[in-house]
Amino acid sequence: MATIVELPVQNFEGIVDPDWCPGCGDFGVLKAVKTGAAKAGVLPKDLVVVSGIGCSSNLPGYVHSYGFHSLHGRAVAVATGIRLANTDLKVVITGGDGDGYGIGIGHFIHAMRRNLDLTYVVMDNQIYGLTTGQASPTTTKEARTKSTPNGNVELPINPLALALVSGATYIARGYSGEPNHLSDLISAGIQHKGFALIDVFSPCVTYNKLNTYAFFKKRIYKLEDDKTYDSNNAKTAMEKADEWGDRIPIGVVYKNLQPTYEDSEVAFKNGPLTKQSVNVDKNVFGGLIEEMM
Amino acid sequence: MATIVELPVQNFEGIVDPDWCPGCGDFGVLKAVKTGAAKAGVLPKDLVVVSGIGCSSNLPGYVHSYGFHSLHGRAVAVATGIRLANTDLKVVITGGDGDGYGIGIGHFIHAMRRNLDLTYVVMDNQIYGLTTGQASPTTTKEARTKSTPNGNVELPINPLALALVSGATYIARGYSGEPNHLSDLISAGIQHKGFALIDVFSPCVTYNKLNTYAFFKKRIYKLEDDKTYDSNNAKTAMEKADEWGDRIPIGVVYKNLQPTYEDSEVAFKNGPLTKQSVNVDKNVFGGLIEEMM
Amino acid sequence: MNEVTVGIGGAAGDGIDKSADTLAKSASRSGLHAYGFNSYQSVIRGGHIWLKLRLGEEKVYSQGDHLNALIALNQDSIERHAPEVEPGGAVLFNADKLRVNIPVQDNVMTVPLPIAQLMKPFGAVPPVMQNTVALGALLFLLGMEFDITATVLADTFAHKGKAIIDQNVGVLKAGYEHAREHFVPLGYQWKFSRKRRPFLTGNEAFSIGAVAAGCRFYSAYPMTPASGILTWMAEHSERCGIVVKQMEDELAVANVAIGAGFAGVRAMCATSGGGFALMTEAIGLAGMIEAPVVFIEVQRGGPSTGIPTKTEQADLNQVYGASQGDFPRIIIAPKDTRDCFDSAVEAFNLAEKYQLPVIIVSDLQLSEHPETVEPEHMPATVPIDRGEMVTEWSGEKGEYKRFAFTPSGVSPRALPGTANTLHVVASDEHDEHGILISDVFCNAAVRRKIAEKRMKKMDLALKDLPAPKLEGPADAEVTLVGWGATEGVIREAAQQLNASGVRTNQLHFKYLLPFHAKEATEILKNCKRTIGIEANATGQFARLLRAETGHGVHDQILKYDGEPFEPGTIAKQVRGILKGEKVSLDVNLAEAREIAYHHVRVYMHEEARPGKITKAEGNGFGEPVWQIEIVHRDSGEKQGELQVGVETGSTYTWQPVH
Amino acid sequence: MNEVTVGIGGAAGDGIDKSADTLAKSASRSGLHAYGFNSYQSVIRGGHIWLKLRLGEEKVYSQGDHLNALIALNQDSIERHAPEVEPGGAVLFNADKLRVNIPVQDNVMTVPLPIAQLMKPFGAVPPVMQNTVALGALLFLLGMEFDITATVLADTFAHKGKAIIDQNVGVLKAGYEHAREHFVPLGYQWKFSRKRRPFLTGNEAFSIGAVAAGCRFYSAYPMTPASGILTWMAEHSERCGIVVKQMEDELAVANVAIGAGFAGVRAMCATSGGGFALMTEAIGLAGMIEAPVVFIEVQRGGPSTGIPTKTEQADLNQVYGASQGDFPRIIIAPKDTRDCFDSAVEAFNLAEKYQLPVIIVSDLQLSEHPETVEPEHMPATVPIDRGEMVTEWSGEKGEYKRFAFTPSGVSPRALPGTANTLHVVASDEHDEHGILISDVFCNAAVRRKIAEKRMKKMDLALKDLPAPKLEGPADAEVTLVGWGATEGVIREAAQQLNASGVRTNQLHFKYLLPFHAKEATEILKNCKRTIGIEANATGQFARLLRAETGHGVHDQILKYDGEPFEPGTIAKQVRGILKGEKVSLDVNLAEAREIAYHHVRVYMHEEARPGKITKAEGNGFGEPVWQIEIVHRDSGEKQGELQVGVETGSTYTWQPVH
Ligand SMILES: Cc1ncc(C[n+]2csc(CCOP(=O)(O)OP(=O)(O)O)c2C)c(N)n1
Ligand SMILES: Cc1ncc(C[n+]2csc(CCOP(=O)(O)OP(=O)(O)O)c2C)c(N)n1
Ligand code: SF4
Ligand code: SF4
Ligand SMILES: [Mg+2]
Ligand SMILES: [Mg+2]
Repeated sequence: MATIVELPVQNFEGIVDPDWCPGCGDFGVLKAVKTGAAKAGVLPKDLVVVSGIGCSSNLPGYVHSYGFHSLHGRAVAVATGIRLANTDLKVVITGGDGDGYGIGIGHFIHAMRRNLDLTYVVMDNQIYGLTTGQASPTTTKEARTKSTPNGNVELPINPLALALVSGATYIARGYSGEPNHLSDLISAGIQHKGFALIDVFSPCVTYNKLNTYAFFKKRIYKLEDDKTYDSNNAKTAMEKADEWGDRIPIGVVYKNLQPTYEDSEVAFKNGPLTKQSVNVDKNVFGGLIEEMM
Repeated sequence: MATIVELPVQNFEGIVDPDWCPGCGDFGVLKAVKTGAAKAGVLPKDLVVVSGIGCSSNLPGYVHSYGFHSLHGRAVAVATGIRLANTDLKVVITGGDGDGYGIGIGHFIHAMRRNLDLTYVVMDNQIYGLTTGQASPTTTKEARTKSTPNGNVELPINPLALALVSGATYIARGYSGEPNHLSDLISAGIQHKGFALIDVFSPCVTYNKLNTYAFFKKRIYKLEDDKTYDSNNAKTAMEKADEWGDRIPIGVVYKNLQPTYEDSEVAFKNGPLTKQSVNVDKNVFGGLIEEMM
Repeated sequence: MNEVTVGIGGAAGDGIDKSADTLAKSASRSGLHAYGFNSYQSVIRGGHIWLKLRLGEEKVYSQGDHLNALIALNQDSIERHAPEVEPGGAVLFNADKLRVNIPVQDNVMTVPLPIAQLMKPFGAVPPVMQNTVALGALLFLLGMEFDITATVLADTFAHKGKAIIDQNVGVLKAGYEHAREHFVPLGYQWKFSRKRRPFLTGNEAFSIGAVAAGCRFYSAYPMTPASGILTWMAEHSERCGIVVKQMEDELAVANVAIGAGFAGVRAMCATSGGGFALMTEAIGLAGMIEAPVVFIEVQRGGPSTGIPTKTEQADLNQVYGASQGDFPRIIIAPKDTRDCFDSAVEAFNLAEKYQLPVIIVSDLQLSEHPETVEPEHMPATVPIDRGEMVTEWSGEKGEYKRFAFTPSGVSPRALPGTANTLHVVASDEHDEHGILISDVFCNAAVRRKIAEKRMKKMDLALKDLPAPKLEGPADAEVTLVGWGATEGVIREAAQQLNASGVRTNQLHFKYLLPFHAKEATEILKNCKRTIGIEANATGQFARLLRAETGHGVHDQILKYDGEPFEPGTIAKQVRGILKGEKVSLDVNLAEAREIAYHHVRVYMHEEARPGKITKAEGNGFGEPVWQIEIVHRDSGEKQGELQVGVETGSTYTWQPVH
Repeated sequence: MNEVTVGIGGAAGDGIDKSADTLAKSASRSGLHAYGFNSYQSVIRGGHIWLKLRLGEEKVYSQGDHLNALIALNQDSIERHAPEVEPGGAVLFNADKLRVNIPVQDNVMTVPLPIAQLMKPFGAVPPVMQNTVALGALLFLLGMEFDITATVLADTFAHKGKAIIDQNVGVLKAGYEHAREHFVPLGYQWKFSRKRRPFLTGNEAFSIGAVAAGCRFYSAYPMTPASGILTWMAEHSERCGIVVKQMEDELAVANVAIGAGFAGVRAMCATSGGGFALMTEAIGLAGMIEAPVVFIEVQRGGPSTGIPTKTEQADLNQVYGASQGDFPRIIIAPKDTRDCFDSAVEAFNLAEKYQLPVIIVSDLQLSEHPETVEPEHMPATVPIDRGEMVTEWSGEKGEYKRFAFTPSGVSPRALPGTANTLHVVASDEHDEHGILISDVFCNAAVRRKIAEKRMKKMDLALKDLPAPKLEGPADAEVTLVGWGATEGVIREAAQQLNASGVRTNQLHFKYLLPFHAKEATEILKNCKRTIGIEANATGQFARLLRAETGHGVHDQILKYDGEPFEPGTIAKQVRGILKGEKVSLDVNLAEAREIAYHHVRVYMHEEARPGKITKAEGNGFGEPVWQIEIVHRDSGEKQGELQVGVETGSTYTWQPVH
């Protein structure tokens, strides 16, 4: 592995100020993404931040790097295309719980089983923020939201457990109230070879009055504090993924090196696709025509 | 629970002969679906079989009942609508692995967390049959298919594990080579209150030369044969879900009674929606207008 | 006509819509008509919200062209809107924080409100209550009755208890009294009819129409500007006995509604452009299996995610081209809020009568702006036609055929649960019984006949729908052609034109598919000069019109900047066209200022604003440029200069002063 | 012209396509031109496959109207196709199992093949090898050279080793020798040019065109009739250095391709109607962020899942209306196989030059039928234009603006990974830099200018594309108007009409958006009588034409039963239209027989077939009916009678004999 040269986080400072509500959890995540990229030593020109649509998905607009603010639910697919086209780029996906676990859950699960080298940071506020407060797939059962005025009747999704059974090779949870811890998780996720999921508690101060800073502050603890915790064990990872109530873990839940998609793609043998000539080899082409005669 | 009056399976005999290849696993599933419905005592007029698109999804056309042969990947959504509209109906979804775990995986996962009273039978042949043999989400790693001539590089999906972490309350696996056993699983799934998944090994004799009858015959064993197996335990269920290799379990992997979606839907307090008048109560309506003045 | 237009400007989260609602309801309870339009941004807090509320003794059809009173809640609002207030009007603002730093027109009263001092007696009240103070002052200035507004507040806060009500009414009173002590009323003399009318948005009218029509199933995925239907439906689901289901995406939304429609309930769903794109495949399914479902597509500024809180009529091509293949479907574009109610009822009837998907096309302006509607136009009892239904079937009639080939193309429909009518519906092509002809039974002759059977229903449906009619003088010099939600604003423009001596009539289309080609051709043939008016960039409806009739429109007024049409602007453009003025796409002075504002907001602190603006030669830019001074907000001192291309609108250079 | 048409009929799984391929390649290696069309069903085994292969010394443009030789692999094929064989032709069949139970035309030779006996010397061979026997016999009858076919087989089975090759050649020889011993050749005298030409489908031509154009990324989800591209691409991915990725659905397919296009590779994806419906939202995204991507939509019979293995041209509305809002995009409908190659190359160039999505519209017939193409028409070196690219940027040039407002509307494109050109692209509306104007920075003026910037590219693109041209006599009595893949069959129909004295010319459209409205209007204005020919039910292209030019077509020939056009049928219909014959939608006798076949297949054992058919009064059915006797397959003994409505096609009653 190449040595990492940390960069000043200022290199990633965007021009535009976020349009989030004062106090929104996403501010902490933004800071952690920039710091995480800096810590991982990625050059701004080699970083592409990809998002869907939602409050959280506005994030790429606030980072000084390349960015692609795509469609609601499609960030993972777009990111896959970028990564496959140019494997010299580091691709970080940022988005919301609705975007990623609701409308986008198909791409999410299928991307994990591909183990492509992508880093996915989900700002999980357990609500649809931008559309002003409807239930999301991680909204707590019985919570009253704009779309569930009589209480939500659906079991929330467990993103960590889903990731565990779907083949993600780096699975972590962060909290936007702990941006340093979070930036370490993101930096490690970027450096991890394979699909990294970082689910982040990022409170929506406007529409989620249940899962607030106070709620998390009381409950979260860091897995790193338990020196005996082995993040390479899928079984205990599943227990941690299921832990929800008075105590909720943050940190690296699971990590495991597996061959990546890139490792087995024959078309990469000559380097990133974007670096290859658009002109076809005449002999190869002649063979294609010959085959049909 | 009402007593069940078993019906003759002939009641469910369709007019049209299946167009499947001779030897296709789906024949056994068809038989088991009809027998399962008969065993569960559902009247043909109260049964709706819903499918997507694929070889397997042609199944509703071969059952004498109501049926809805919908779009590729959308069977679960369509079935949800039918069930919500008329809770007097029993709705059985039948389809393929591509249909359900590929393009349809989002609906699949979200339906499970709703725990709606639906029975989902997936004819898992680990291939795209109807489109003549491309890789499916359950295709074995390294398998050569039409779309992966150099070998499949993606980790197959584990439907049982996904179901376990997503809230399905009845999770079973069957084998089309064991149609009696399978029909019991389906019958129990239909009788189960809540979302029932029955993943069925249903060999594609034309395009899957790996997961053949011989392959399964050698490996499968019935969970029912182990009297100590407790299907109400999520942990051991996950172990069984993960078991793949020389021995592969079939039978009820997990079962657990939880409130269904129907239990908490206030609109059902006057019975199925289809049985309610289309005329609005004048007082209620007057109140709606008054609110806006 | 006796009317007034009030503007309220501020940031998201300032509670502007609530204040406007209180004022509108007060007016409505007095018997005035009201029309509101909220120009807001896709941001939860902050940004710029600009809400206009027009009140009149007679029905008002748009937000109009005027501004008579402004309540400014931030400095931006003063800067941008105070100069628009017309003589005889007033500018109300929080004097504790804001100042009038820009010249206003003659005879415009500035009304600084000492908010803190006025609110002091009420202890710690939330800052949004500054609005209530201003509203109180405004009531006095407009000559509205205090007590009516007090009862509106009492109803609004009924669930919060007496203390809150008293606080609100008290604060309102403080504003009212302050105005009475320090200012003279603006001189409005109202004849209050006292007829109470509901004040509602198009989305609410769709919802209530659906309830009246017996809708029992509503599925949705949140998307501006369609979310209002979900909100209303969810809130009222229990009372109305409707299953309201938020699904995981629009694919699910459409398919779940189709399942419900197939099973026999009246089912509806709604979304906006991007969500509708995801529904298109399902719409073809509904067409193929002949399931009745109502889809609402509320257009917003596109393409793609676009400008989610801005209006546009640019999804017509998408709606028309939804899903592959030829299949029957009906497309309706309601004209106004009342018509949303009617269209919902109609859509359910057409969907069941012809067993097909009906698509209602709305837009942000229609769906989100509130207006008063005559209560008798939204009755509880509406005509309900469920079409040909089979509830019983016996063997004597032969075998039941779900898709029986009939002369009309309509096949009597039996629902699952019915005895002796078992059948399978399929997205694959099928015969009369529903047996597939896509596989071994493939059959070109059967295919031809079932395709014709399905399409036949369109001919019948067309006969059911009223043909378009020319409104206004038959011998008009110019005909304004529009579709959907612009009916009201075009009507007002036509009125202005007729009043100013330009004989104008109006041809407006609500039913887009099937289309009254014959009748429309007949009308268009006799029009002297047609001008198409649409809120999109390519004239999508004019294209449809020419496709159906061979007649295009002679000229077009197209708007695609996200803001709604105003009647005066339309009238002015029509006059220009009639005078033969060429439409220029150059950046005009007002737009140059807007572009400069954009620069200021993105790159500079809040204390700057555009100052002097002059046009100059390009000098190397390949086009002439606007030279725009950027000055200090208060002092007017120059901070730098911006050069903006007159043709392209490109921001070429920014030269700070130092 | 010296030509022959061979038909092969049997069930899926019979290996019919392989035999046809062998024959076609043999012909092609001899220097003949070939055109094949396979009419198959959506079923993996069984069903009815009907493959026609037309061979000629000159280029053949369609499967034609003739049948000179039939290889029947099941009884159905004899019954349905033996009567079509023209005098001088032959019917070959497996005499062990089948019999000619239906009269054939005069001077048609029946060639029973004792398959078992002929194959005996080769031991246990798979049953599909009966085809090879028949092929051997046919080679002799057609006067083709045995050795050439032997080399084709050798190449085909090269990977299976010598034993298999020898077995195949031996079996072929046995058939050949059997025919030589027992039959006389049909008398074809070929001039073999010996020019070798590739024999390939439209899907293969798209693929090879993409390879030549430097495509490096292909994503797909399997869907008939587009899957052929995936198959070819996957097979050749390693050799061509292309990432070929099957995704989880079409939403992913489109978005992954957009990601790749944005990142800088030439990216393509393909699907059919239903899959395309799922891609539409993404196409708007590509338009908005100005990413170059090539989409191929291969139409099949719709609506919905429809008739997946049948051809149609009914997705034009969908493609045209793909995604909400107005945005630039190009739509190309290639005319034939060679044009698929050209269109792929062109599409990549246009996509990058104008930075937009390019949609190629094909159909099942074009994409799946194979034909010979001149090898020099598919060169390895093709023009490549990547458009304005920024590979280096220094601060001196000012800040890089990804969406710089330029007079052309095209903004120089920098790829991620480039220094000093950092930017974010967004589906939300944005300014020149890519900064959102959908939220707090919402700005009507900037919005107007960027919307215009994007749309401007269309004007420029139009100038790049060749205008439509009238082919044939300028003073023609009738002009045949078509689009896309029907060019060849319409060309042949025009040739037939001209030959028979009806002066006919042809106006065919390849570029659908942007559209050469001016040029088309100019041409149409001067046409005496236009007849639109399309494979859909509503005349979608005629509608587009009228929308663009105001000129509709005078008459239409529409086909929507899933089978492809044939030149003779078109010519006959044109003559009918010119004679003023009214088009009837009634079920004709041949169709009544087809409908009866459907009944037999669904409800009766295989040993029945339709017999005598007579037209009768309705007697209570509300329409006249066809009375169709169902008889025993061999004996002709009556089994019962069927009544089918002449107008609706409804199957009213089935009366079994006993
Ligand atoms: C296809 C489509 N459907 C719906 C929307 C509307 N929409 C925008 S953001 C959003 C939800 C955002 O929720 P989440 O991803 O959790 O982000 P948050 O705002 O909470 O950060 C929705 C439904 C859309 N843009 N596109
Ligand atoms: C939107 C859409 N995409 C693609 C297809 C083509 N298609 C039909 S069946 C099928 C796959 C079927 O696989 P599976 O569900 O596993 O069923 P099987 O045939 O194996 O039983 C596909 C991709 C389609 N009908 N619709
Ligand atoms: S609405 Fe919620 S998620 Fe959105 S910006 Fe505000 S606090 Fe953040
Ligand atoms: S292709 Fe496979 S899945 Fe399809 S019918 Fe044949 S054996 Fe069954
Ligand atoms: Mg969220
Ligand atoms: Mg399968």
